[in-house]
Amino acid sequence: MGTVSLNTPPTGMPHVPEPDLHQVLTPEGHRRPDHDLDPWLEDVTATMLAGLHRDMTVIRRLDTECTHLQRQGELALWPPLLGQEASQVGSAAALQREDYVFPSYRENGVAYLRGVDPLGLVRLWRGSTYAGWNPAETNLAAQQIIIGAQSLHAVGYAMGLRRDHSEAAAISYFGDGATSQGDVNEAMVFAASYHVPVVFFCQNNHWAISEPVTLQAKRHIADRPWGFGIPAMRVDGNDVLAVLAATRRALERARNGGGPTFIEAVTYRMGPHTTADDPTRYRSKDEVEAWRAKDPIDRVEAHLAATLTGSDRDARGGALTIEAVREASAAAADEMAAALRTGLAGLVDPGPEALFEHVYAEPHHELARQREHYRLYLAQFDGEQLEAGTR
Amino acid sequence: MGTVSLNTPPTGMPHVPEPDLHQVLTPEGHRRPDHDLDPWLEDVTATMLAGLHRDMTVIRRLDTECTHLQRQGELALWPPLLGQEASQVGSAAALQREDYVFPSYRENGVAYLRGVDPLGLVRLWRGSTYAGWNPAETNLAAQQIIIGAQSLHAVGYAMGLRRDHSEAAAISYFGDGATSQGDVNEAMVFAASYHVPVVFFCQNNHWAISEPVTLQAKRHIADRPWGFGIPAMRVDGNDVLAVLAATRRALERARNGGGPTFIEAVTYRMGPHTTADDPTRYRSKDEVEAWRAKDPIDRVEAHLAATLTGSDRDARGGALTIEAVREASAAAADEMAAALRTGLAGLVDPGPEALFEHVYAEPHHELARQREHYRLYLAQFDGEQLEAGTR
Amino acid sequence: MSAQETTFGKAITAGLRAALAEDEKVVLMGEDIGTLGGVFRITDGLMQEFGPDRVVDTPLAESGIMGTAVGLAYRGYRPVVEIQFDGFVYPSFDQIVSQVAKTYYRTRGAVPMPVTIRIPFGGGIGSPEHHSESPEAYFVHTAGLRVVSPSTPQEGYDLIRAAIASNDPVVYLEPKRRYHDRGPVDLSAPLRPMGPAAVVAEGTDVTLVAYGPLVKTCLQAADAAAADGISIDVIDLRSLSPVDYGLIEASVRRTGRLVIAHEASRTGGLGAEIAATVTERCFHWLEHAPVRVTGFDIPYPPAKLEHHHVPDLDRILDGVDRALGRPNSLDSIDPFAPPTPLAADGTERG
Amino acid sequence: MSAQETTFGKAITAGLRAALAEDEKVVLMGEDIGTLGGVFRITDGLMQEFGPDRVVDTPLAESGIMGTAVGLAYRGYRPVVEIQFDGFVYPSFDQIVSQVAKTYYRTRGAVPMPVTIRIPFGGGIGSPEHHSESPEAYFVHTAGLRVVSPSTPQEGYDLIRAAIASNDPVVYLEPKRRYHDRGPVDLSAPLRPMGPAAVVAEGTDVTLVAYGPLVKTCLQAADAAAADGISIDVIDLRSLSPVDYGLIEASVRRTGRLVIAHEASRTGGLGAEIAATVTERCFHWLEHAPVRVTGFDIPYPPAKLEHHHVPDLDRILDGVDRALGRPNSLDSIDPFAPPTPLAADGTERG
Ligand SMILES: Cc1ncc(C[n+]2csc(CCOP(=O)(O)OP(=O)(O)O)c2C)c(N)n1
Ligand SMILES: Cc1ncc(C[n+]2csc(CCOP(=O)(O)OP(=O)(O)O)c2C)c(N)n1
Ligand SMILES: [Mg+2]
Ligand SMILES: [Mg+2]
Repeated sequence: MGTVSLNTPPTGMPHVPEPDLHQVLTPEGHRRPDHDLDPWLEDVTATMLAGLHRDMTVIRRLDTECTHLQRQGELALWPPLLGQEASQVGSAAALQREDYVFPSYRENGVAYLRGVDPLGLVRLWRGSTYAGWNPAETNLAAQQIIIGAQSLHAVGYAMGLRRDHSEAAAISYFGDGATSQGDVNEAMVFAASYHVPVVFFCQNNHWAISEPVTLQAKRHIADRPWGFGIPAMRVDGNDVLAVLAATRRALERARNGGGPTFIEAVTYRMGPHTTADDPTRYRSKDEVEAWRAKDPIDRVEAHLAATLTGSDRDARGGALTIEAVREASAAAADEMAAALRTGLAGLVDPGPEALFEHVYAEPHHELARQREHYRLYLAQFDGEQLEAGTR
Repeated sequence: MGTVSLNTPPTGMPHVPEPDLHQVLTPEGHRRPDHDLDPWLEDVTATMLAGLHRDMTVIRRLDTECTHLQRQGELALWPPLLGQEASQVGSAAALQREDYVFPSYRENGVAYLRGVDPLGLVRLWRGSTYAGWNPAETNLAAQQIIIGAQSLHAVGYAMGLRRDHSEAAAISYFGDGATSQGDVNEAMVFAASYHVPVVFFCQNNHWAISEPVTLQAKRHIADRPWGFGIPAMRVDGNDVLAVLAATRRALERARNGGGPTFIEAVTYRMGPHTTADDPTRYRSKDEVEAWRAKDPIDRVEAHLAATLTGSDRDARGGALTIEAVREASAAAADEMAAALRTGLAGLVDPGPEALFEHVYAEPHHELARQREHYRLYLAQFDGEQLEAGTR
Repeated sequence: MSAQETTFGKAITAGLRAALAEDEKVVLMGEDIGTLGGVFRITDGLMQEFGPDRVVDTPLAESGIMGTAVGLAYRGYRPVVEIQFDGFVYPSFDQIVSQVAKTYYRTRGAVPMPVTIRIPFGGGIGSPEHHSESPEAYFVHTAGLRVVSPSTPQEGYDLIRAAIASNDPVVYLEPKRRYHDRGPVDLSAPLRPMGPAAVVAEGTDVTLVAYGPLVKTCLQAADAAAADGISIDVIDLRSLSPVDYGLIEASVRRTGRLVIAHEASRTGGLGAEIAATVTERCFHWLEHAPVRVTGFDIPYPPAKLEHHHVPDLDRILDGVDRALGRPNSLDSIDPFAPPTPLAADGTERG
Repeated sequence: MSAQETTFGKAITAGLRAALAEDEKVVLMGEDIGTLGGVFRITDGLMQEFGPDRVVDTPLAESGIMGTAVGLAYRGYRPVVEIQFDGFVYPSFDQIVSQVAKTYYRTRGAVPMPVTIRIPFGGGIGSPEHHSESPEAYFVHTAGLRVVSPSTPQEGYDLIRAAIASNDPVVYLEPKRRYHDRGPVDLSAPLRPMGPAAVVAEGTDVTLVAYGPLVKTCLQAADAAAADGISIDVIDLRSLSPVDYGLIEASVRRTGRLVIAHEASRTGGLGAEIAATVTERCFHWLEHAPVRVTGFDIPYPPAKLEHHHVPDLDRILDGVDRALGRPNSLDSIDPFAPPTPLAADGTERG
């Protein structure tokens, strides 16, 4: 079926100005004024930019390392976030400790910034556990694989925040494809209805596995929330400052009783959907190359290179030059990678007891029986054993 | 939780003009010009208005009769459509035979206009059958009780229409509450993505059982489709001409490859949700009275009374006076009601064979076995029997 | 013990009220549960008493309700969700199966899901389609959930409190056609565990297992059978997952015969599980194969036909007769006739 | 008969291709099935061959896919829906249970629902959460649906064609970890019915019933057992709903012993139904209670643990030993020990 262009709205369609793509840092690293976002960037210093550069660099390394580890058979699978570093770092940098994050499977960069040990990610993606981190410690919910489901969890959490008169906010991450799911739309209905402090953070990376965003949405994704009564903003997702500012603004609205906000971060998945995917089957090299020119790290570097005055100082009082920034970021990435590799050697696969643990919070006699039978079964062999338990 | 007014859109919310409430006939019966709708009403004559009056009158009588029949124990339940006659008649009158209708449980007026025998409705609502009519004969799908599910069916049907290069359209009816369901939102995603000939006809009757529409939607319902890439229109649902025109326009767009359209018909459920409901528990008399003043039949009558010239003729060439219109409508209603009452006496409850029929289209040995066992079981008693079957 | 006579429905209301009063983290959510008090009035008055922050009318979207309940549980709340009718639970099935049931496991115990899912279930009230279903087998098969169903006002009160107090998610199935039944309820009863089944009529010839709406029918059957000299041990499961097999086994070891009754369709119903498990554990005691008396493998039929589908006293007694080898409806079927596998061409030789 | 060697996955592709070629009303829909050819490449090349009108990439919404499939069926189409992985079927559960399964009944036969729902299912491939589930019991319990699962490339080809040709809705479960298995496939085979099960290894001591991915494991078990002098009759169900009980009964009457294996959780799984039904129909022939070898009652575990959960050759043989009363893992459990009902206070005396 061919499709008719929806660019010219048919009669009866209210003529709504398309939300601008908010951009603060151009791909060339120029700072552009943005009426809506500038107020949220007044505290930006070179040091802060250097910090964002470092975080993006570390996360890119984490991503690359894990992609390698998968190729080496250490991980079962990895969903690369290459290209989306600005979206993840910019948004996560805006969050407070008490804010609560509901991620999908691709927010491994966000997870890192929430304090998750990269080894936790490794354990998760090698299939040792579903719990790559402890949500109670990180205020980061378990990763969500069911597309869109977490958007409702964030809204429910935010309902609780509102009841508790908390100043925290909830944020839900999901992709462009997820916007087609009923759950994401219901999440907007509930969020608007209860006017709760939640941020919907959609990384429109242009693809849902092999499906282009145009199959999911005939208008910009950021056009949709308005009809639910939710303000939305479309930002350059490869611009870490724009993302930071938009997220700060949304969080501030949430904290001040302003209700939900939707952010569409327009970015691009540079890698495959997961290490099991072959993107050459569905998209052109040219498209990928065009996006490479909009690299989120490069533009921060370009910006810093052009603006560092020589008098800027890093946190330790050293001279903040572009070389120093690059070096510091690379060093941080090396450090993370080294720790990761070291830790890897010490990882132990879980034993069979983990099978039966935490299925129920309270005693369950039938499951205890199955566990006991399996213990007896395993006891016949030499290998793995299951301890005799009270239940 | 209190709610913050969303009337003033927060920053970041695109400023969209609220869709007007399109109205062609005022509650007082005055004809108002409407730039968008007038082109679709050029063929309206007094005779046609008399016909719409008759249809609304008959349907109101059908509704009243069935409400009575429920009170008398003849029906198990009935969902009154009182107050929504213009929405149902205006939209159904715009449809062609080959268009396909996907209704909810409340479109009993639409069903009547699709040629469904009122006795079919009675059989359905007394619990004799789930099949109040044959969809293959009426181009009316089975009634849908699962809120919103039928919206997807209409889109799927329209996908088929488009494939078949048919000039027909599909139309889905649902309520204001249904717009909160994931399915209705997914239906908009699919409809927009495939650009199919479907009309979403939402009767916003202000209530979903006890829940006001404001709990479901913080903006007008007609504001939502736009963000999905679907043009929408908000019409006075108690104005049969406005509804007729809007539906014609939407159908025409569908037939001409213009894709989906959404219509919000703003109306009011004057009666209880169903005969099992007690609306005094959740809404005020004043609210109901205010809507009574907007009665859909009254305004057509007022309009006809004011505009009939004395020279108008009815279909048989008789003088078309307001009294004649009233009488003809009442007579048609009486006729329908009499047939209904007569037919009622002849209704026979289904026998147990209906239990096992049409579960599967093809032989099913295990169900055949259950049927046979039940036949043997029943054979022990004097009463109902199940015939021995080949399967 | 200060039992007072009340209806089943009101007993559940009282349990909800007690839970709301005892723990401010308890929040009720659902369609029409606030102002209206629910279509069955089970939450009647609770919004007025505890405020709209505790008893929350939700938008019309079951997945939304269940998903936000998960989020509330993440925040430390104990949501009690009402699904208006059994047939409307399916839009939330994904959130139940993939989130409510699995989050505790997924987080290795860091995030409990004390979500209670109240579902009025079962038939017999002359309702339209989707209003009379018995979906329990879906939940019983879902690891991570507990499933309970009360059969008396007192159980209604006890089990709802226990369900809400449990740190596990619990599907609480309310036998809607018993809402108006009356019985004594001790509101000061201590919190009782959900697990144990109960022998509600003692007997020696056959064990009859049921839950929820059919317990009453089974008790009537036991009475009727007693007049015929047949002594039935009636067990009320209360907990459908896990099942208190010990109690059933103890009974079957005495009677040697087991009948299980439920309204849900037969194939893959809870009766199959109980029959299979009891056969495994009591094979040497069984004098007859466990007998199932259930709804047919059909969609729930229109109201005028439901009396055929829902097991009644006579069908249960017929099942008892089969278990006992007494004259019964299937006597004309020769159990020793050769089986009839389907022919390779799919035709049924039978 | 011109059988050619091919993989299980490619055999299904061939079946889809044949169905697309034979009937222009056949339409394939799903996520990533077009340009990409599906994440398992089962629809590889079909969009190119039949066009994007016949092989349709859909938005990412399973309820939307299933609901529009229902609408297409209303229009006379025969939609074949791909659910990308087992764990993603639940968002469409409502449309499956309330619409796909019930529309034919609801309309008293006026509107057939020839919808085929393809679901790659089961574990064993080291996948993340939600990618290894065995949801068949939910569908088997749902009246109005048929459920099939092939175990060989030929069955893959035959059953997909039969499923699409059927005027009933069919859930077609693809044992994803067998996609790369090879076997002969006769592409010119006539359309065969879905119903009949098959004896895939003949034996006399015990009947072993399986379906889908575990059939191969059971055949290996039969081989291994043969070395021990145990002769196993292995039955491949093919159709999970309805089950060809005649074939199982005929076998059990010979062997007197039944083992059922599946990956799905035990409680409420298909094994329970088969155990219960066979016990009802073959009580006098059974020498031992039917034995179930299944996944545990836990959410599907992380990949590093799945080898414990998914029944393997050893666990199946242990089940066979139990059925035969040979030395087995549960020997230390005294079957005559008194049962332990839960105490009224919920504590487990056991
Ligand atoms: C309910 C559900 N359906 C299908 C899938 C399979 N799946 C995993 S990721 C994915 C695409 C998601 O696209 P998007 O939302 O854009 O996020 P991205 O992967 O681009 O970050 C799909 C279809 C799933 N995980 N869950
Ligand atoms: C999935 C589902 N959830 C709940 C219900 C119960 N229910 C029946 S009608 C109704 C309200 C529907 O409101 P609306 O969509 O506005 O339609 P109206 O009844 O006003 O015509 C509800 C909640 C249902 N039928 N289906
Ligand atoms: Mg994406
Ligand atoms: Mg309404």
